[in-house]
Amino acid sequence: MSRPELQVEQLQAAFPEAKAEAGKAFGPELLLGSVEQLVAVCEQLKTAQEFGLEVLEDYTALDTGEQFILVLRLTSNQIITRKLTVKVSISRAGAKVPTLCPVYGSAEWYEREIFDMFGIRFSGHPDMRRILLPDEWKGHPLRKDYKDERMLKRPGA
Amino acid sequence: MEAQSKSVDTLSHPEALQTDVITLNMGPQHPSTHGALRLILKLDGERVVSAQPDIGYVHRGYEKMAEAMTYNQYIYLTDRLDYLSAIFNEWCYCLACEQLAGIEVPRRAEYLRVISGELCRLSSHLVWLGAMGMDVGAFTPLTYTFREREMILEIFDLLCGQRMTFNYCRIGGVARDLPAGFIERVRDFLKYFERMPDVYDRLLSDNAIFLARTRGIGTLTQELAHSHAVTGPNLRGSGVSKDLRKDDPYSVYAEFDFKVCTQSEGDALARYRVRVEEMRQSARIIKQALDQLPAGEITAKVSRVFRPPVGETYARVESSRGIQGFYLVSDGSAKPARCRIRVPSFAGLSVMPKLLHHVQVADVVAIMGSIDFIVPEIDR
Amino acid sequence: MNYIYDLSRIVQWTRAQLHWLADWAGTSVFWADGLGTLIVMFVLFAFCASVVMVLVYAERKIAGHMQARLGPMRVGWHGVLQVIADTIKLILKETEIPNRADRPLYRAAPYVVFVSGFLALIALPMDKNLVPVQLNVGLIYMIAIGTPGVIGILMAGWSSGNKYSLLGGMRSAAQMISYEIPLVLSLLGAVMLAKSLDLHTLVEAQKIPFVVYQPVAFFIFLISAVAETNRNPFDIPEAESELTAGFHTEYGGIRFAYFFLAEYVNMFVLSALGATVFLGGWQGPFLPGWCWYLIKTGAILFVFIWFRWTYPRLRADQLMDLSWKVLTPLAFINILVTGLILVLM
Amino acid sequence: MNRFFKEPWDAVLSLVTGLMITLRQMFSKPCTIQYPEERLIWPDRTRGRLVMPRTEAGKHKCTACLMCQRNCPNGSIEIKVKTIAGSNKRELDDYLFHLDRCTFCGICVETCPFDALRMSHEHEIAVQDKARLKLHLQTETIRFNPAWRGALPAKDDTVEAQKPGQSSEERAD
Repeated sequence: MSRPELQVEQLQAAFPEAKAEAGKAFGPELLLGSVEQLVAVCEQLKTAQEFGLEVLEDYTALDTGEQFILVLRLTSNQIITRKLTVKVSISRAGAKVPTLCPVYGSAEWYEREIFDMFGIRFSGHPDMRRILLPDEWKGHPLRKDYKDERMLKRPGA
Repeated sequence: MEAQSKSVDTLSHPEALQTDVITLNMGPQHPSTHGALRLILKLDGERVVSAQPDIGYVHRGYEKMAEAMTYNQYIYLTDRLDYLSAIFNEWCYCLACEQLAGIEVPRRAEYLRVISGELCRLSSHLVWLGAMGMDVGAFTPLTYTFREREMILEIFDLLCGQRMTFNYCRIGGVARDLPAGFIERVRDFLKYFERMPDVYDRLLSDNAIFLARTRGIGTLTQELAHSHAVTGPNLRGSGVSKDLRKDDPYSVYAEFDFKVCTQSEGDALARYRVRVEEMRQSARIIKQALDQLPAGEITAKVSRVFRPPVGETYARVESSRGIQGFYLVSDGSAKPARCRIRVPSFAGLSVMPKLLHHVQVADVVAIMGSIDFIVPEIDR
Repeated sequence: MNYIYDLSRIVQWTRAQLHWLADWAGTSVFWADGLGTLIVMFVLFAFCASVVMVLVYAERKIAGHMQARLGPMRVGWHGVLQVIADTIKLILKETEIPNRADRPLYRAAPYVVFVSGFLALIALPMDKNLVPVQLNVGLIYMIAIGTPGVIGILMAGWSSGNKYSLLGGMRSAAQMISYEIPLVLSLLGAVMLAKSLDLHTLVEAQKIPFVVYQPVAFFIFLISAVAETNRNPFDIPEAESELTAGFHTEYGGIRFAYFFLAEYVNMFVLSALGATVFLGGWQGPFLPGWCWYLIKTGAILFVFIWFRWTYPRLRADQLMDLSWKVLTPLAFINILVTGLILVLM
Repeated sequence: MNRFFKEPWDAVLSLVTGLMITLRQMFSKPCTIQYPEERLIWPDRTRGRLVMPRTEAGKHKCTACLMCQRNCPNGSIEIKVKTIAGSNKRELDDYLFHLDRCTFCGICVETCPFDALRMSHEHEIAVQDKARLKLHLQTETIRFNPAWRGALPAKDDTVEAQKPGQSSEERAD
């Protein structure tokens, strides 16, 4: 049951085109070179016996100002302590990301949320609509350049 | 009563009856949508052809708000994510902050967090149990569970001055030490509570009607659970023994003796049983924590203006609904650059269309009740 | 002996007075009886309304205490006037009709439901000499007159123009039709014992209440009666957690009050029928007959209320299964066994 | 056989057990508290609305350091400061508390370095006019009730400071 944790070397060997690091936050980190690899890498991480990461626990994005970073947290329900963070940078200007829906069921809503909050579109997604905000909402709030005059102004701040 | 009905197969041969599918808009205001969830049901008579949840009615933009608030200010907001088990949100958020800055939390503070956390789990499960009874049409369990929950809320009032929105955890510890008389109060409550799960069992879970309503309904297979990242009691109801308290022990959970409850069936009844058993285990943990409570400080030395170093972290706790996660990115300032909240109900609800396929209208509410989602947490 | 408590004497007296009046006025007895009937109807309506008030109050109080609450406490001593306050509120409320409603049907539905329950009341023997209308097929009349109620519910469900109501109405129709059958079959056992369909004769035949001879039939009757009155655990037509309020989702004000009234009148009628057929009606020692009648009816009503505040709700298909696969065959077996015993003895 | 006799029998039995539970509850004591007449006793730490306790002479401890205003997550505190003529000293001019924004988190009390704020036990604060939710704590006539004690920053009601190694059992007594 308690097979060893994922090793950085093991990951590096399996995915030579990506960069594996010993991450601090959540298991090792796998930095993908390009977003096109995402689906194939995830497919392998999910199905390959030595990884067995069949749960996409969290999938979100990050706006650094220059680019977006997609952050995936993969875990396993069989080897429970096993975890992995996958990151991939994409350009801020209208990057298209392949959808992960065929690999992970939970990706469907996560991707809708990312689209809602960051405006990143996922190609091949079955239902690419806003999920939390109303359909007629302007802008994508979690982008750093998002402005809304209704946001609370604190006195003195 | 046990027998499942074999309906005429009108779904595959609709032309035989000349029937039409009707769209039923369930919610956002409906007695059993547990907040403001909207379900768009397509019905063929009493049978659900498709169900599409529509969320976002309680969206408050918490992830965005974090970017405008200091780390300390944000703690109180996390209470309002999953208001039924608020302490887990605070706890998880503080854990993330502590991981960011590398703060060691004093043992007494960890114990206080565990005690309040498990009390919270109890109260959350109690609300759920009552609501589940309500969903299948029994009114009385609700009032019984609320009576017990009220006692827990009073204990929280004693501890941190609020009944539901505690604002109790702090970065590096907890806000306040135990008040006088707290330990006896909790012990009294636990003594009283000991026999209550049996009462619920006799009133509800052994009841033939309840069994008929929940057994074999909304079966969540393991594959589905993995694929949709279902966590917590729902996952354990499908036979996966995954509990962060046991498997990835954070805080001081490694020091307690408790069982991870699982059921293999994966139906509404299994999820129900898991939660009732979890209540017993939570009571056990609280008892041990009270016995082993160490003395000492309740907060680590943290400067008033919390400025973590540049970096990022992802902290997880096992909340009463599953894995709660906070992803914090720090740019070195006093405000987080990004605060991502991973909530268990979000993934838990995304599996609903699959569970609600071809069930009856009456089962829709039973399944929704058994999944135990909470809408403000989903919408954030 | 119980001269003062014997209500039947009041009836006889009134009747005599009416006849004397007719005599005096020189008209035929027909008019006197007609006037008598009107008075009886009026008294019955008053009786009906007061029974419902007591029932609603009792239900709320019992429910409250069963749920570790107090129930109504504010209006009057321990909330006894709560029902009156609610009634006034309901009467004063604006009655709205949804835009998409089928107006005539929508308006008529509550009264159809109420009238069918109310009319059943007149055949019940409340005391030895206190029977509003004594019919020699009283039992059949009771069953038959209660049936149009389902049409009213169906009307309400259809005409509201609301999908929840529609579902509730359909469920109700299916449920009530299914449960009529075990209900009637369960009563047949008692009829075979008494060899009469006249409720009065049925009661007089019970030196020992029929529930002793017919426990299974009584059990079936109890369950079917709960289902007939659409009460928990068989309240699928109004299933709050699924259909918000089922067939009366769109109703408010006085029309809702009539649905409410009808529900409780139906409950009372079926309990009274059970008390009459199985528990020996007005027969009993010491107390006057109508007291026994009310006590026995009250006992069954308490069971109804007790069920409601204890059990979860069955699903529609499970409900049908229970009726067709369990209760109906059981009732047939009961009739067969009763018949065999009667023939052999 | 099992299916026709045992299972229905068990079902009926389970239903009767349920009935017994509600019946027993019916004759036990209800847990209702009839609110306006009967009230719960609030624990010391209960956080009601913010007040500024003052002495008999009407003096408060606020030095207008703006800590509470800065730390309030909702911006429900607005402080106006004036400088005393002739000196460089700052003094409180107006302490505006927006009750409609307050979430009773108690951070203001916690961060106040001068113990000038308290959260009272006053919780019946509904009003019919929104303007009445703007409170000027400094000029407010409500006297702080010492019986409230409120959510205090002081550790007055906590368990006595424990020495390490002392078991919880001893402390509990």
